[in-house]
Amino acid sequence: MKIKVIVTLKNGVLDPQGKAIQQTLNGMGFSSVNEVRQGKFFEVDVNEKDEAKAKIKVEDMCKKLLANLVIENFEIL
Amino acid sequence: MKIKVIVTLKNGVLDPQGKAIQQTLNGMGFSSVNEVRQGKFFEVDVNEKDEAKAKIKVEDMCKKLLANLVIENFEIL
Amino acid sequence: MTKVNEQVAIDHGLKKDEFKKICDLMKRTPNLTELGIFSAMWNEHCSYKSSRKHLKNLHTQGKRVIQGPGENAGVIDVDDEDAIVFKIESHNHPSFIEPYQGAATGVGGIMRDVFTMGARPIANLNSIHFGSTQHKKTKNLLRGVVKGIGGYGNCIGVPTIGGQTCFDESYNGNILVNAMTLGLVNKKKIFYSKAAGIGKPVIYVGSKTGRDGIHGASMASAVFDDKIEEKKPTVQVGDPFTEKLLLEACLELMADDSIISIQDMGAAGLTSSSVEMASKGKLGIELDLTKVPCREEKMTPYEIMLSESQERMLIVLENGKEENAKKIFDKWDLDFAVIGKTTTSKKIELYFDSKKVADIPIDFLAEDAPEYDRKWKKTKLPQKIKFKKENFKSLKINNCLIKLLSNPNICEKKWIWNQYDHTVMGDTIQKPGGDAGVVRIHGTKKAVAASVDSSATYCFAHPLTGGKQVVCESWRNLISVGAEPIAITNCLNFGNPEKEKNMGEFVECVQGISEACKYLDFPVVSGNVSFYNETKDKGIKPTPSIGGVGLLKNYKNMLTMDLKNEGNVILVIGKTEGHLDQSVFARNVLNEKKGPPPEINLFNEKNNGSTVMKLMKEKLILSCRDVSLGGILVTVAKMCIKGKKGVKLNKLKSLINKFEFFFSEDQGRYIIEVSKKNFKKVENILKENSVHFDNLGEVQKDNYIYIDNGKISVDELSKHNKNWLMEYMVQ
Amino acid sequence: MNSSVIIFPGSNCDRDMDVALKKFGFKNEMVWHDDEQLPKSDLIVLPGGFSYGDYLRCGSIAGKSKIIKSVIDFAKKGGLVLGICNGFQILTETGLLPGVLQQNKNIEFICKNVFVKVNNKNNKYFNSIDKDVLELHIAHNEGNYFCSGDELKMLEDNNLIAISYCNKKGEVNENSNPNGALQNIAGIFNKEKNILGMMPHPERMIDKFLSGEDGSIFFTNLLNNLK
Ligand SMILES: Nc1ncnc2c1ncn2[C@@H]1O[C@H](COP(=O)(O)OP(=O)(O)O)[C@@H](O)[C@H]1O
Ligand SMILES: [Mg+2]
Repeated sequence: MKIKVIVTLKNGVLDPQGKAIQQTLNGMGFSSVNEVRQGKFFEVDVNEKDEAKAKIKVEDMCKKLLANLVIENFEIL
Repeated sequence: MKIKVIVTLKNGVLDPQGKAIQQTLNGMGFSSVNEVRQGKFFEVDVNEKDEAKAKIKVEDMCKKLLANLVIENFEIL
Repeated sequence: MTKVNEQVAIDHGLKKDEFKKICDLMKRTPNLTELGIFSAMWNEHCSYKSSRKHLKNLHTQGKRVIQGPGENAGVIDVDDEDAIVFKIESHNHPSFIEPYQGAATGVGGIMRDVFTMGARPIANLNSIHFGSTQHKKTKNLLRGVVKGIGGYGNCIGVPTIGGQTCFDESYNGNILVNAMTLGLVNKKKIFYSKAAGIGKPVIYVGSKTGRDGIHGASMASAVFDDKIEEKKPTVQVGDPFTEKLLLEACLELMADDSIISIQDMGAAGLTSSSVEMASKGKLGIELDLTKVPCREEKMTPYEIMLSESQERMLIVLENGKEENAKKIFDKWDLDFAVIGKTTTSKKIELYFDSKKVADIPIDFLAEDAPEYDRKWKKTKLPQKIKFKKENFKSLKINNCLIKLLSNPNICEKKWIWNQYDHTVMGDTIQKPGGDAGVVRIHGTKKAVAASVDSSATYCFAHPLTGGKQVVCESWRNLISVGAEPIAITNCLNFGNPEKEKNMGEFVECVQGISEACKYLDFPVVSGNVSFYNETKDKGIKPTPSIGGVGLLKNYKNMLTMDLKNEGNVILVIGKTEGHLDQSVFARNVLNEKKGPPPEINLFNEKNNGSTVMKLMKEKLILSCRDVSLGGILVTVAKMCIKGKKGVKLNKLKSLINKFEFFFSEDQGRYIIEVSKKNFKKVENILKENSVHFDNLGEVQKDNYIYIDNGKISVDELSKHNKNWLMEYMVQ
Repeated sequence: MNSSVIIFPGSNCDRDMDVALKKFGFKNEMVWHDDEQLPKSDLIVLPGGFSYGDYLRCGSIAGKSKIIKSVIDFAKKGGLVLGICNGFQILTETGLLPGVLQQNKNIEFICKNVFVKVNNKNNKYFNSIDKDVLELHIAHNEGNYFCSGDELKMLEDNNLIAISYCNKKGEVNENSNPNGALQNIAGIFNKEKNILGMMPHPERMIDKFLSGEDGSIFFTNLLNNLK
């Protein structure tokens, strides 16, 4: 079973990459872009048939490895 | 209006990060993890009220900058 | 499986006659896997079919040459137990499609070539060529390529100590990315690719095999079933982390004598590595492809043989050493599989699911590969341009100098090398920005210098002269940092060899390279040819890149270009004839793009260089730089900028006008700084050796260059020189 | 004095650190990440490089390695732990030091000399260094230090910002900040000041033919303070 996770920077945490992308987009003529925030996406394939159980496992992985809770939030899709 | 995008590596394209993460998770005791693929997530804030229009713009941005179509696919959420 | 016929062969990039020759040799029609193998081995990249005839004329001998062309990399003797392994290689086409990954895998590939021979990489360099700075793709390509080169080299932990960056519209549709690596090896522990012994295990190590980079042309669409999209050839993605592990694991295994032969899987992956090992050892090889570690499901023998997945090696081991070897690769978390053995058959025999899927005599793939004597056209030496007085009338020296210092091809490339880790390994004693990078041989008094050079403008105007010139420039750059030039590697980037003009450029450049190498005793020990650098019929300018390597017996005698002390005298070594044709000044200030490149006089070149080396041995030179693009004044300005000093220039005694004197690009020249005290001694040595020199002026404490009755601020010049690229990239 | 340098897969300044430590008189041992026990040491060094390819987040995977538990124990007992560059990233990922090292503000790798101001000399690392400004070398892609407001306050209140990027004169300002780090932070201590994480590489500045010699000052002083 494949579980999808999105990890994003917390509000207030600077996102240099997002900022650079926004500027590049503006420079390319996409002047209506106000802000870009970049995050990570994971697809975790777990050996588990029960979706709820799989998600609990992945949540644990997020807390222990996939996200750095000092600066990041995660969301399981 | 904020539009969310996920960019993933095409099937068959090597994902060294994903592989390293999977091995680490296995090593940490998450033995049921078969595979991890890592991608990118973007939240693009566009000055545009109409969702459909905003999405068309973001699609264009994906093609021109956010995704490298040689190795990546993108999906607008 | 698809039935092979002439059309399928053509789709694989083979010519009709070539397909016929294959069928004749085999006395049957090959199956698809076999055809794939032929197409890979017989293509230009592996067979050198258009270039082989001419490469034979290169000068490859020398007293320090341990291994010349023909191995994974060349090897030279640098005294004691030490040898340097080095090579340059192109990754042009992939970098244009995907600059980051293309450049990164280029760096990965060349490093593998070097550590395959048992050497630990100690320095990287790169030569990169982009289209016009006005072209819309240039900036992104440059950014991506630099990130890719840095991304790979930085991660492995090998310093990038130098390189070269050019912009010219002929690369608009076809950038060049040439990567060079130097490695250090103990002379007695060099590993080669020649297999030996019968029944020896053939080992696959490194990353798993995926469907990366399987040649577009060779993907006959009929091979695919319903999942065509999924199987489309993909760009190779580099994994520097795995390469670092592979490097450490290979060096660990090389510590004893388990390895008989080793070969990295580069272009044409498993095919070329296995065939080359067998061919060199005059043996056969048998592989069971079911055993190859695969990353993707249902890979066919065809795909396994043609995959260009990165970070893989093929090894022939001594019997009984498998277990110990496996332990090492396990420790480093790498795949390890015994996939076959050497045989007496002199054939490559492949099995898959217990069925034989290919059976080809090795000779058919290697020795019997086609060799062409392609038609070529000589380039006539262009007429010299007569520059008239009026041309110079309205020009001001100051403005010209500023214009040249901020020219994209002359300006400082700090924006690039700041992104490369150039100090890791703790032995970089000359960083990028000088004439050559210099790294110490760890733990010794010695150091090696390396530089990469090309001059496509000269080569385009007259390939024979251009070929000689690049070699000479490389030789000068090494001497300028105090090294004794030893040998070169060359990456020959050219257009379509099937066109007589392009083939002619190739033939004559090679001839020029060869003549200069022979005369200067500066042999070629390795290299690579990249043809078909053209888009929509428009080819690049002929661009041989020369990677030169030199030795400093005592690194404390290294020279740098920054001016040292006020009151010292500055000399130009070599005669200034005032040749402006093809100079940056002529092309960009006078807007004159015709004429012959500066002439190469090999006698003077050698005499001037050797004499400069003599002066160095006597410790008479305080700073040094060769005169290249932009001529004398640009060179002096750069020395001022680096040293934060000024110079008072003497009144010209020359017969030519000042623009010709200051901006011409005559060859074989150096600028040196000597103390007043030693001036007489220096003068005597130069005279004894019949070396022409001019006394240019004197180093000033204040930051100005005084010319005639005016002066230019060095800070101002520095700003123009340093800012151009930074500003271009942030715009 | 005994030191240990930990090697992770992808470490690449391990040898450089070994060379530097030995040059200034440490007896150094290299320790493999998969080992569980540390040799007897007065100093543990987590070297620079790209442990695990910098995948996921720099230092995150190394933070889960076998040896790291022993390093944490060693540190908690007051042992000296020095993390350089990737080592600093690992220290933040394990929680031994607060905050995180994000990508450089200009999203480019930076390799160059910088100046840093030594803010606190009341510790084993900088005690009795007479200079207030050192010239050191950086080479990183993720050196942009960030932490929460509370953490920053804690660092400031306890004078735990070990070194800050500055100019030649010692002025800490925007222009002397190479990577966007919060308050120009180049290195920090834990509360007890036995753990130091810093981005600059003193091991690359240990003789006059290299980028400079201020690294020599750092190591000589460190050894003296441990004696
Ligand atoms: N792509 C690059 N990578 C690393 N260093 C570079 C690169 N391009 C230029 N440089 C540095 O800039 C120096 C100056 O370049 P150039 O003016 O062409 O020197 P030269 O004329 O002596 O060959 C090079 O020797 C090299 O150290
Ligand atoms: Mg030069």
